[in-house]
Amino acid sequence: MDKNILDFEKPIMELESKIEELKETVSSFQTDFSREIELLEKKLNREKRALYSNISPWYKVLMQREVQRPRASDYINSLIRNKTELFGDRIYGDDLALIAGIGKFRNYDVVFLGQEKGKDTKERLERNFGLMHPEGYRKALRIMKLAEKFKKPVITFVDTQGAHPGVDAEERGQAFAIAENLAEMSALETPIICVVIGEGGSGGALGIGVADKILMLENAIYSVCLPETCSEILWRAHITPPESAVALKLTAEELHEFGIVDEIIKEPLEGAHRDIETAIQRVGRAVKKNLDVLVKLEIDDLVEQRYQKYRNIGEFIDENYE
Amino acid sequence: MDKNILDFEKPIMELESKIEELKETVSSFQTDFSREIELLEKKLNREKRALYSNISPWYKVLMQREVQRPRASDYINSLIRNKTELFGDRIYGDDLALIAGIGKFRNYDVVFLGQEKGKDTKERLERNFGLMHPEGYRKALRIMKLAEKFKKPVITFVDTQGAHPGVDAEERGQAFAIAENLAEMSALETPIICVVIGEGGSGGALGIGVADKILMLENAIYSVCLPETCSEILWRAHITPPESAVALKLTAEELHEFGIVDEIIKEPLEGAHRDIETAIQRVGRAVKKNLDVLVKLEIDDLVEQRYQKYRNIGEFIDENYE
Amino acid sequence: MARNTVNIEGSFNCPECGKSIDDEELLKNYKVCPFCNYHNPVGAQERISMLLDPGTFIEYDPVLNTSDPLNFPLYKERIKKDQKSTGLVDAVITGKGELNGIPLVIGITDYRFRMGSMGSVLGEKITRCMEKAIEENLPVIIFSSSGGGARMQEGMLSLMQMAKTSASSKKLRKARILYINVLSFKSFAGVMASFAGLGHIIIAEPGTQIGFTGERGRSSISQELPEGFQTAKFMVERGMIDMIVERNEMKSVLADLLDFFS
Amino acid sequence: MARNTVNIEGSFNCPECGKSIDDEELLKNYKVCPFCNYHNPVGAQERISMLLDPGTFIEYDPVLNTSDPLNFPLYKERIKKDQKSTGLVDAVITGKGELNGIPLVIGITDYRFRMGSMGSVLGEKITRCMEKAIEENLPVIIFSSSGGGARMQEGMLSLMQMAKTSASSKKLRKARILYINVLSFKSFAGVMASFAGLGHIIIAEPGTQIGFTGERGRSSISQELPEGFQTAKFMVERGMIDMIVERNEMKSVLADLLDFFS
Ligand SMILES: [Zn+2]
Ligand SMILES: [Zn+2]
Repeated sequence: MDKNILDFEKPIMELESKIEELKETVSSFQTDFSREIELLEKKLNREKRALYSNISPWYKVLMQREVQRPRASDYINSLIRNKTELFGDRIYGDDLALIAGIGKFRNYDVVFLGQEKGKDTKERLERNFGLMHPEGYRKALRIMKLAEKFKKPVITFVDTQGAHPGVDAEERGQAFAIAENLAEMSALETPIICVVIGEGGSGGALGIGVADKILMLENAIYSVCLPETCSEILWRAHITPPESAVALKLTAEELHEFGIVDEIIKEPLEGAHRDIETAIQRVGRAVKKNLDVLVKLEIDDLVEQRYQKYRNIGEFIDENYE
Repeated sequence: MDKNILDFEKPIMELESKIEELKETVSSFQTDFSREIELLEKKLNREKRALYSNISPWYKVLMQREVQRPRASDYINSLIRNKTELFGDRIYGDDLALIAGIGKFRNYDVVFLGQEKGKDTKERLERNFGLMHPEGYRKALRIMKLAEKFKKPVITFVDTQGAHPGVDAEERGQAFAIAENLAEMSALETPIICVVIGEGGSGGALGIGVADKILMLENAIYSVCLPETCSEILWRAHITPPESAVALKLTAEELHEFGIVDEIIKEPLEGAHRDIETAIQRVGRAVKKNLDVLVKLEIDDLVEQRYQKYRNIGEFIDENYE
Repeated sequence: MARNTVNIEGSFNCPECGKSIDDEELLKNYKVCPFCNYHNPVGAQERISMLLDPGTFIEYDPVLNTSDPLNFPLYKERIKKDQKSTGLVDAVITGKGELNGIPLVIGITDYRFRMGSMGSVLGEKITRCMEKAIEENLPVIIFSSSGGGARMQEGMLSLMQMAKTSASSKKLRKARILYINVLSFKSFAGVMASFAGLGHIIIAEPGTQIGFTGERGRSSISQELPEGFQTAKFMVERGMIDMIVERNEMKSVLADLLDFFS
Repeated sequence: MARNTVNIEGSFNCPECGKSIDDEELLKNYKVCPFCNYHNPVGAQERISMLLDPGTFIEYDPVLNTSDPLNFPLYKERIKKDQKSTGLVDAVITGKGELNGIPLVIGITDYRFRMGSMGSVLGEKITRCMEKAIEENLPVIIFSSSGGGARMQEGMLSLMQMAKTSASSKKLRKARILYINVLSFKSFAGVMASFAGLGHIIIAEPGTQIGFTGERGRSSISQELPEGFQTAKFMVERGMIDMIVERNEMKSVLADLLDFFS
């Protein structure tokens, strides 16, 4: 678990282990220390709550990258029963950066899509670290069209630094593939729920992220660009990546305030990766709750509401009206 | 023009040139030979009509391959005004074996597609001898979908030995690309006219050949496979390619009798390549005549008629009904 | 490639690994070699008994027969020979049946009959069964074992069956009727480039060879072939096939799909 | 790469061939170098005067301005600077006008203003003009000169403009309204991967650079670049662009297209 600890947690982790050591030490005494230990643990928990409810944007970024967070496959494997994975775009190739398929979620037949970064080095390479190629976006679209045809809701799990930036992706029309997905998802005649579970990175994330409801894990991030890229562009202003992470407003809370994220899913106290099962069940409950509402809508209303949702995102000064 | 002469024409060509020589020779005489020459020429023409209206299937095959026939580009350049060529499948590549675009045909705005073998060695290589790759079929489909959306009729010119048989075409799903075209063309909500102008070869030709009306030049051929391939398969029966060409029933007349070809376009006496302008104008007239009828149909009726047209092709014994 | 089916008395030699397998055991194992997992080709009738609930199959158009419309050299003789050796009238069986209690329309092309190639009879039967499926609102599963494409001996009538069966496949799509293709052993050319390539879901059995141009057609173009060229695995990687399913899991996977898309 | 536009008094040095060109002559030649055919970038206002019939243009939403919703470091200052140097309020002009007498809705993104990147204002104006086009049943032409994609300084609000403008592009498609994209100079990232890549017809001017990932993003992955990578010609060969049109023929080609699809 060591490599799963981020800098900001180190003091509290140390305190926790000191209290553990203390407990062990005092257990050999006749005197009862339980009251004192209890007080200490209460204090520890208060500190923890304060700490973990105020993780800086930059540490949230690092948490998605440096820590063994639950990935799309964890959510899919746990939440979807009778799962059948489907492969390929029927045009050029299959893209393992995207897991796609059909199965049962609670009482629903659903189509699922998930960007998968991979768990170990071998899988990360196979899955290209979750960076999708054009064939991945086209595979997603093919399978979403199947969902539309057979009126099955779509659940997507977003977790990618962005679309693959290589020469081959350019040659096969990365921009055009993403654009098509945005257009088609905006009018897909079936409910779509998107869950941002880790790192939502730019157009590459958005390529499977247009939805009726966007749910986001408390510590997940979603950004127009990497904080490092932002700092690079603003280098003359001497703005560091942690400062960029603040400036970009990439946390679930900020995005909820902007009306971009519809619902924040609380993580377990120390983060989804410290209690994966709880995190997954919370995601499951949030998805179900939203799905229960969406499936009751007339398709035309659903699609029009989705259009209006995006139509209304944006902030500007219109002097004609002010 | 020499290389444009096929074996079967040699005797008549020789006779014709002998008569020409004779005419020159007698012109130096005082005696009037015009009556005799006229009789000779009449005889020659009668022989020609007999010969050219009975070209063997195999010579028709050779005529499409060994002779400078007018190609798709000739028909398109001559019949379509205000032409704008469109490129690409928006997915993988552009395929120069297929010319595609929009323009004016008579009083119609039309979308055109033509398999182009190329005129000289350089162009033939560029155009891959008219053998299309999957991206060519997908380009055709993209542009036909545009025709459907904007309710423009589609005219296709078929002239290919078949789909490209290479490894790269297999890798990008040649079979799947052709199948999609067949399915989508069968239900495309706009009139489609297909003109078989040269060599219609197997599924590769059919990939742009599903239409409301199939017109076919008198000497063009359309075959399920190359006669050579047929002979190879039947080698134990000692059947030569010329015999296979007979057995396969690949001529316009035979296909008209089977109800596959809707209309035969008469070629100039010695073939389209001996009077290209006339051939093109006849194709133009035939296309216009059919288009005039098709555009008057309700789209639903048009599509249902197209379905029934193909639905009814096939001959078999159904003992339940006989 | 191996065209063997079980017909040697008592035991069978796997064409892939060469090992000898008891006939009965081979059949119990869905004709899959227990040593090397080689999926032996399966006849149409065998496929029905492996897949459908016993006693539920009702065949469509069992007597549709070729009229040899081109009067093609040797065609009649070869048809008769294949009819005799397979017990089929042509290279496809179609009909209605139930799979785990779910009613469906099924079609199966058979490699043993003219390499599973498509002439007027095969095209007509596929189209008819799809039209029936639309009428009765039933899902359609078509198994293809077709090394041959459009059947040469019926000339352009065969080629046009590609358009005809693709048109009825498109009708299925428009009617939102589930259409599943299962490719087994071989699926090439005119069959692959029409109805067999148009399913909402396309499944292949392990080792199936899939493509447009078969060995014969390719010979004209000399090219180095990539590893595993035209195998099911290759085609999944190239994005053309949804998944590979082992024969002994086929029934349960199909049942799941039928259940999901119903 | 050259960002030059005509602003040096009297004459101009071509950034491609280095030759000196008289300002007036350059303008008469649509800012295309007469020596090497280099297509200099064109400002939004210039594009309108090159393309539309004089006096027909009516601008939509001319005063829509950014509110700096993230209160982003240096953003306000840079916006003011670009506003001053370009005379624009943001990186796009939209409006209604006529081309050879054909009424249409037009939008033009301008590279000089924050590299033509898309924030809330650009996204809102594109979407509004598309919605107007649907209301009035007019065709839409959007010119994109956007090296920047989603504008970083408006964070996720910018990214969501990709979804918003793609959604209104899809509305155009559903309404069967002709939508043409013209890519000029540069078209990358969030602009290219949304409304600029969704036209029924996509045209590029010669030499335009087109792609998703620009030079900066690519630097992380070291790869040999193919010849002509991300140029208009390259993208036509890769099947992404319908055609390349010289700037001096742009008006007549667009007129033909508007005529054909009307
Ligand atoms: Zn074996
Ligand atoms: Zn120059």
